[in-house]
Amino acid sequence: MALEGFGPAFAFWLLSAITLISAGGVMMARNLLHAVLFLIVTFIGVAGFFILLSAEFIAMAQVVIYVGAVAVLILFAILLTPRSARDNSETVWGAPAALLSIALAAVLIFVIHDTAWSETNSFQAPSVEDLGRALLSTWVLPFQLASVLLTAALIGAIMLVRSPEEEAEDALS
Amino acid sequence: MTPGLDHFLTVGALLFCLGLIVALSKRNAIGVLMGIELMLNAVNVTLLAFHRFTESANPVAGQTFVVFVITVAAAEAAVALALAVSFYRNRETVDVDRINLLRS
Amino acid sequence: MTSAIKSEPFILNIGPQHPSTHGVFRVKVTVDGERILDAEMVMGYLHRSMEKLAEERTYTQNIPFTDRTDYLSSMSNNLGYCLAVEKLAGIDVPDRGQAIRVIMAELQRLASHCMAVGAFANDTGAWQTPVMWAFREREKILDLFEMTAGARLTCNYMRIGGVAFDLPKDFVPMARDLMKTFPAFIDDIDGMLTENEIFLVRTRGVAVISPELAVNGSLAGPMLRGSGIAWDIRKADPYCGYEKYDFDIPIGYQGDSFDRFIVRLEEMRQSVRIVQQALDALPGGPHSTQVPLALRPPAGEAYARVEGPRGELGYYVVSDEGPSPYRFHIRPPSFINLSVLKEMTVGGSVADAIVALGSVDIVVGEIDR
Amino acid sequence: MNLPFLVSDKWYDIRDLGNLSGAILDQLDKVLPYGLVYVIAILIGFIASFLIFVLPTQLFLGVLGERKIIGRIQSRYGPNRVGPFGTLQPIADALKLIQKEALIPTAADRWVMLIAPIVFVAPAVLLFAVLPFGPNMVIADVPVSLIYFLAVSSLPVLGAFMAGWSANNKYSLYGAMRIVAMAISYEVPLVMSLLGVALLSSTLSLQGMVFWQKDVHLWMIFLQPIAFAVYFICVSAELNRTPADIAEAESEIVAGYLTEYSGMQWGLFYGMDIGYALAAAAFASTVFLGGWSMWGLEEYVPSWLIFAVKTQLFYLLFLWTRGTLPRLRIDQLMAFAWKFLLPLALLNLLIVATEKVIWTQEELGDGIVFLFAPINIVAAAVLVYAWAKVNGYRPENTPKKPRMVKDATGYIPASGGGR
Repeated sequence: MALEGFGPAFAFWLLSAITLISAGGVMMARNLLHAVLFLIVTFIGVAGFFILLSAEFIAMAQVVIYVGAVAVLILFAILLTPRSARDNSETVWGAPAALLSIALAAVLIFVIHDTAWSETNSFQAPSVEDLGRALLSTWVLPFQLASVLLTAALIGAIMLVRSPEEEAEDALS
Repeated sequence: MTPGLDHFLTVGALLFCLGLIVALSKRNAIGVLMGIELMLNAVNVTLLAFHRFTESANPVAGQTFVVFVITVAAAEAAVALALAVSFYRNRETVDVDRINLLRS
Repeated sequence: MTSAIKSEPFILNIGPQHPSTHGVFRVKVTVDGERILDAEMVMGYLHRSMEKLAEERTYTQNIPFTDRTDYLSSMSNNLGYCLAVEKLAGIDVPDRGQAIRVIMAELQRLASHCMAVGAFANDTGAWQTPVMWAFREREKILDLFEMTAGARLTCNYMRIGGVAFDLPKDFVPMARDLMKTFPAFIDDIDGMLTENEIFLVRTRGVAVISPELAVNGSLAGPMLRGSGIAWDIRKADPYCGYEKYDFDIPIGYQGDSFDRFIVRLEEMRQSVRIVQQALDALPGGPHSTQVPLALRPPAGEAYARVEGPRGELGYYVVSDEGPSPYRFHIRPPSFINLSVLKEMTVGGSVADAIVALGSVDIVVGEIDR
Repeated sequence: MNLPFLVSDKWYDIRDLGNLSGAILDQLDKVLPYGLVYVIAILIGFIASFLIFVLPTQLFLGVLGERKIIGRIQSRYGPNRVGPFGTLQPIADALKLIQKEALIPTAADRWVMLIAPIVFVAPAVLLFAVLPFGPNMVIADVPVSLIYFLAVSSLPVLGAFMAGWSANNKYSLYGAMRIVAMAISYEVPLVMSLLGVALLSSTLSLQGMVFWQKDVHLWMIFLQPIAFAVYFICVSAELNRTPADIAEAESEIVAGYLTEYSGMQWGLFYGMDIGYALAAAAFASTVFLGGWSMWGLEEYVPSWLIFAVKTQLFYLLFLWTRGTLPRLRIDQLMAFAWKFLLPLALLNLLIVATEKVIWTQEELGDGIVFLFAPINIVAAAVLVYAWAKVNGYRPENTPKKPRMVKDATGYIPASGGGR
């Protein structure tokens, strides 16, 4: 069942344009800061897609986590590296990567349009409550694993950015 | 034209390929990370598109998957940026081509 | 504040146009993130060559210059200069003149400390409220100056041999009323700031001056007393009959910004006490001795010092029997107190540097003269 | 008068803005070509929300109230020249700012600097979309409006960052760094405190929370005082209100990220600061103070009036702190967020979760909240004090009066001051 009506269609095409153009901006921007700003627009566009696909909670989580946390973290990391390290140019692998990606895109689009997907006609958008129940019953083990992963990442990140002086202090004590 | 599954999948694929170009070709470690984030987002769009448009025995599975992907992506971003900052501190560069300590 | 991330040090210009330099004064700090590695003071943006200009004018004509060095305490500056010239020429001042001088100097100290306390709170980020409250009280003191001297800021009131005019007849009751209400204002500021947890963490332990540094840096006034050194020219070398009045010297504990702040607050209370005593015992008689307009003191030199609001305010005058001083030099307390700014700021953060600068209580007109 | 979209016949009850706009749009859809009505709806919605919420609350109550009340706190009058009692002052300011040239330094990143105010302003309008002004008066009744609010309110930080970075000024960069660091740190306890609220009311919808508080006849502030305190502190930090306005600390870094802005670009930042404060106040009065409900009073008084009064009273708290408190240093603020607020928010979450389990497992009625409320208030007081002690809060160790001596005798060492 496709999305009926003018509104979703209009939103879809608008969001596609915004997302893809800003993703292109990430690729083309010479300044790393500009690339991050384009990336943020892409994140917001993807959140729009999530709303179109009737996953409001995920969309909001996308904005909170990606725009509010990950993008801000990236900005912070960029500011902590000096001005000279803020260019966003390509390595020699630019042209091969582009060729590979274009080939991959061609294959993917061919597959997408050639396959007869078994589309449903009776979609019922799950509520946040359903999602919460699923996470804490069916998927409780992955959920716990994800929380462990986050804790490990937190501690790992803190250990990584400690300065040598602090490590020396800890070794002495 | 009403958007259906094909359209969402196409957008996801294009986004993925753009992310791939960025991840493969950028000189800066943080730029590479941004490419990876783009690819993860493309995957999320695809997952939710399937969740929305296809038959499933478990109707929340698609959203659950996306939650896990976002979680892992956040953890990955934190560690990767910590690596970049830490690496810059030790080697004064974030150029991925010059991260070659293991090369003799 | 330890910096966990190594970043490139860079130079930050605090001033000459900056909200917290209290004028055109510039500190060139080298910072690593928020931590200050080095501080260099650049001054002279307000230099007006007063000491040289004074050599071309008669002794009386120089009094208005002294108004304009420390424009927040013109009475104290007038007093210091007049004392120096009187010492040089051997002129006596009548009792009433002495008492009026004491009243004016202490009122000036109150006005100046109002400004210092308010501006210091402003530097810690208390968004203008303390400064506005302090200004309200300061205006009342300036009203008294206006009715006596005709000017509010640059009073030009003291004269060699006394004061310019006698007190107007409303002055004593009005001053008495003000001194009754003034302690309530000090308590207000006390309640709002010294009991404030945020103010405490911002100022306690910030910009500590050790007693050794305070003495070696030749500091004076609240800066010196904040470090726990009991020193006050009014007690150590009394002038204008300060030995007749009963007052205490407040001293701090460890010499941080908070100690300097509470010392200033307490000095305001003591000043109120002095003014009340002086008003009660105001003698009659002439307010000034007659001094020839073209005063030619005998050859020689004289140094007189008063306890200005910012510390030891000294005037050094050399005469060659001419109508104007041969050499005229000011010992400006702000300038000398500022000399320890580097020791106060290095190692702290930018925010601490602003607090340190605010606790020095500088007046740029006096630094650059 | 019998209009199809009105729910009741009370004259003041502009019930159901959704019904009204829906009725208009239905009629328009019949005459206009296919789909055009959606574009019109977007435009009308944007303009109407700007006219209804942003302009009056912000320009008049926000800017004028801020200047008047802070003026009174500082024992001065505030604006009183333009118009009766200075009420037209915001308009005069806006006119002046529009006339001024918006300077862009040569070395600045021109486009980012131009876009930054827009990025900063746009979310402020979006925030008001999910706030319920009455039983039916909510523009978009999103089921996840709590998270929507959090998501949208994390966007202006980016605008501020862009402003600070693009100006290519060291002070601006300081402001940008500080605001980013603050946003990351304070988002965590903020979300943790709101998690407890969502847990207790078992809904993520703001409208649902108001109904929940209406049903149990108790406001959330009495049930979770810690969450309220943590929310208030975190939000004033995120909004750069005074105990935590380090990102635009006037006495330290000139104006932070706004240093190089002038004209209406600066005016947008300034005005929207107040807009965000009002939105945060509206959010707090919805979540913690019962929103439009007032123990039955909403039957007799328009609900939006109750809501507006609560919002403005909460906003008064912001003004009060702004007029009174000095500013903390950045490391102290960071330590405060991580060492003090986050553990408290987690403890609050623990208490609330326990109570929720007891409540649902034992199948107790709604009346049990009147037992929980005093327990939680006492627990909050004890926890805050105890945690402060653990963190080294020793107010008695600081002598607040100087020592007094009679004579100028030189150095007197401080004996056992305890410092």
